[in-house]
Amino acid sequence: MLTVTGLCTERDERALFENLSFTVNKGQLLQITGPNGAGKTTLLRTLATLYQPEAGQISFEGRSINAGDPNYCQSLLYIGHQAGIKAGLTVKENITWLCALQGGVPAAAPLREGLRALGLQDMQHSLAGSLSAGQKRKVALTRLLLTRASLWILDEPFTALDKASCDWLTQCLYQHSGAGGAVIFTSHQALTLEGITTLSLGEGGHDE
Amino acid sequence: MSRFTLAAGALCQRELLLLWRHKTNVLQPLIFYLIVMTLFPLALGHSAKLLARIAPGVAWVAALLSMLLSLENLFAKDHQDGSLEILLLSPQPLPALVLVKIFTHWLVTGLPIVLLTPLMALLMGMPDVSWHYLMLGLLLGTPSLSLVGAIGSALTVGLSSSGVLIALLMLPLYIPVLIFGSGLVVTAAAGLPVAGILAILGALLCLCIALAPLACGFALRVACQ
Amino acid sequence: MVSHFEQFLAMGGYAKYVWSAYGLGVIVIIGNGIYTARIKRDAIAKLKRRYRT
Amino acid sequence: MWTFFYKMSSGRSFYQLSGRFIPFFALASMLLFAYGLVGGLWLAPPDFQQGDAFRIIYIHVPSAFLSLMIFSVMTFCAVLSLVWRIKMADLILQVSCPLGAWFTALALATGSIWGKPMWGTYWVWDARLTSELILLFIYFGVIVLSHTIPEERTAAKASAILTLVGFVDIPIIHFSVNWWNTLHQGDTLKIFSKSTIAPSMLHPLLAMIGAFAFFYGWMCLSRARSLCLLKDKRARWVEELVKSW
Repeated sequence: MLTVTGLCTERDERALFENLSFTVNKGQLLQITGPNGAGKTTLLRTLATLYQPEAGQISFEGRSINAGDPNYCQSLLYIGHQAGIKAGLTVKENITWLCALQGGVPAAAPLREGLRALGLQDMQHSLAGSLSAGQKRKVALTRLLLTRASLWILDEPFTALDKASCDWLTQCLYQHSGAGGAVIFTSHQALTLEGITTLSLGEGGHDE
Repeated sequence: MSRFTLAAGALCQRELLLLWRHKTNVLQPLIFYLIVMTLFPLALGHSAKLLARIAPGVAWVAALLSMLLSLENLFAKDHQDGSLEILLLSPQPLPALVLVKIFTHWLVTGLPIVLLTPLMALLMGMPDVSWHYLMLGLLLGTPSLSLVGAIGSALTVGLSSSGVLIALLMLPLYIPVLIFGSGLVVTAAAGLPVAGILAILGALLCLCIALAPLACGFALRVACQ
Repeated sequence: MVSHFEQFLAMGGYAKYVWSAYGLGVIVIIGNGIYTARIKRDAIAKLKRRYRT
Repeated sequence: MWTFFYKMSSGRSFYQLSGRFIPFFALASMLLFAYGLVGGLWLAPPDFQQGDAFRIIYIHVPSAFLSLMIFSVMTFCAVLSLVWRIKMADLILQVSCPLGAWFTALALATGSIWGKPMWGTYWVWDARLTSELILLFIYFGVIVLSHTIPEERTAAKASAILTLVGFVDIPIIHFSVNWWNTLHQGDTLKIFSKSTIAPSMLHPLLAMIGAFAFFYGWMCLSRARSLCLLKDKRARWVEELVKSW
């Protein structure tokens, strides 16, 4: 689904990784591991075409992509460190504009079901600014339920989540990869996930 | 409804909702405009002839400065809470979404200034024929000010205090609009035909509409690196 | 008999303007030349320090 | 031609390439300076209308020409950097921006000094002087922007975008300032219009323009060379070079 060849990126005068090449195919769960500052977030942002690499080629389903490629963005869902939630809007408004920008506006039923799955249904009309970091993260994660994107790129999705939400998220990842999608994510917690491949970005960023 | 109008509508609604919830941010530029317009007669004395002569220039400079005030956090807030990345990663063309954002910004800051012109004409004692032209000039000119200012705001999105910096960066681009805007009223007052100047203001507006969102899109992609 | 040199310096009465303009020109040209040399010297010093230690 | 730009993109080849151009630029600019100054100050007869004050033209016109030429070079580098992502183009843009600002300031200063004997005042809102002043603001904008953005790569790209926007703006400013000048037609006497100039006055002027241009090339390339070394200080070719000094 996604092939990366010869990727090398510099971050303030330091070469993060030198010609890193790997492929992500359908149904794969790829976890990027490595010490802090090894360039995990930069790699994810490069894959999401937010960060321009010094050299290298990223191709999605055979076609090489560059920033703002419409059909690549169509099938990509990126959730970064910040949840992308506007503090001035309510939870429901936030989700509607997030999904509208990404693709179709969610119908009322899946939206309500998604919120209930994450235990946010009673906070639907409260301002996002009044939510805790974990709740904001969950509001961002509801997009996972409502999107049709096949490739998910999640940056530290498990941070600030309670136990129940972590299980829900793992369940969600498995369900998505089972349905033929791919997930690339980073996480610091010791995960007990089986069937995932890892890419370590220690020194040299070689593919395990 | 096509995907794009859906996304554009949602973005426009989101912007207006946010501005509606923080009304003070909206009122600040207008109050600044009113203050400047009342200060000048107090500073220069109330002789009608003098005031009428300087009114168009003062109105334009005050409009330009008050729009600058609200430009600073046009993109900065989105950059802080991460929604700028979602804008970049949307399948819809980025310049079009940026144009929607700039349009809502103009609706909230530029349009009120245009609607305030009759009041300003009263304050500054402008003869009634010339304030029609001032209003028309502002209607054509303030969107270009908004579009050009958005480029400055996009270039300085990552920086903390970028108010004055935007003014410095975009000053050369404001000058043609300022010249033709205030020139319009002067030629109208002198009774000369004004069709040419209106055409030039319109041409500047079309140029800004065509190029400014492109430059903004580029600058935002660069700022998010 | 005003020697040819004084007459040249007088610049037909506009000496003040012509020579101040040329003075500014010299300042800009020589100033930038010196600044370039300084950039080069600093760069070489910094690199030497980096690779000599 | 295309290989030339590709070679420019790697630090090492840029360093060697510019090393060959610099001596030629330096020699050419010094020779042309000598000829231009001698020609301009001694050989050219005084102007029948302005007397010897017209000799300021030999500093004013070349620096005004250079301020526009440097901005075109910067725009060309901006396109190279944004479209083809040639790293050295960012360097040349960053380096030639202060030079352009210096020459614009020089053009403004000599222009106003020239105005004193003609009109008795140092500053006159003449169309060309005003456009030169606004061009100086564009230069300041690019310099300030490239120095305020902390991250070096973003700063380079942002100033490239601002240069392109500025480039689009220059003709518009020229047109609108001329129109504005005729609108408020004051007592400005057209002193800058190029009256038919005698060949003996013209040759030193062309020589001075060439001298200024080569001087800019010399300064720009040698500064870019030093910064290029600093930029690639981790590269091996820089290490060998430093060891060989």
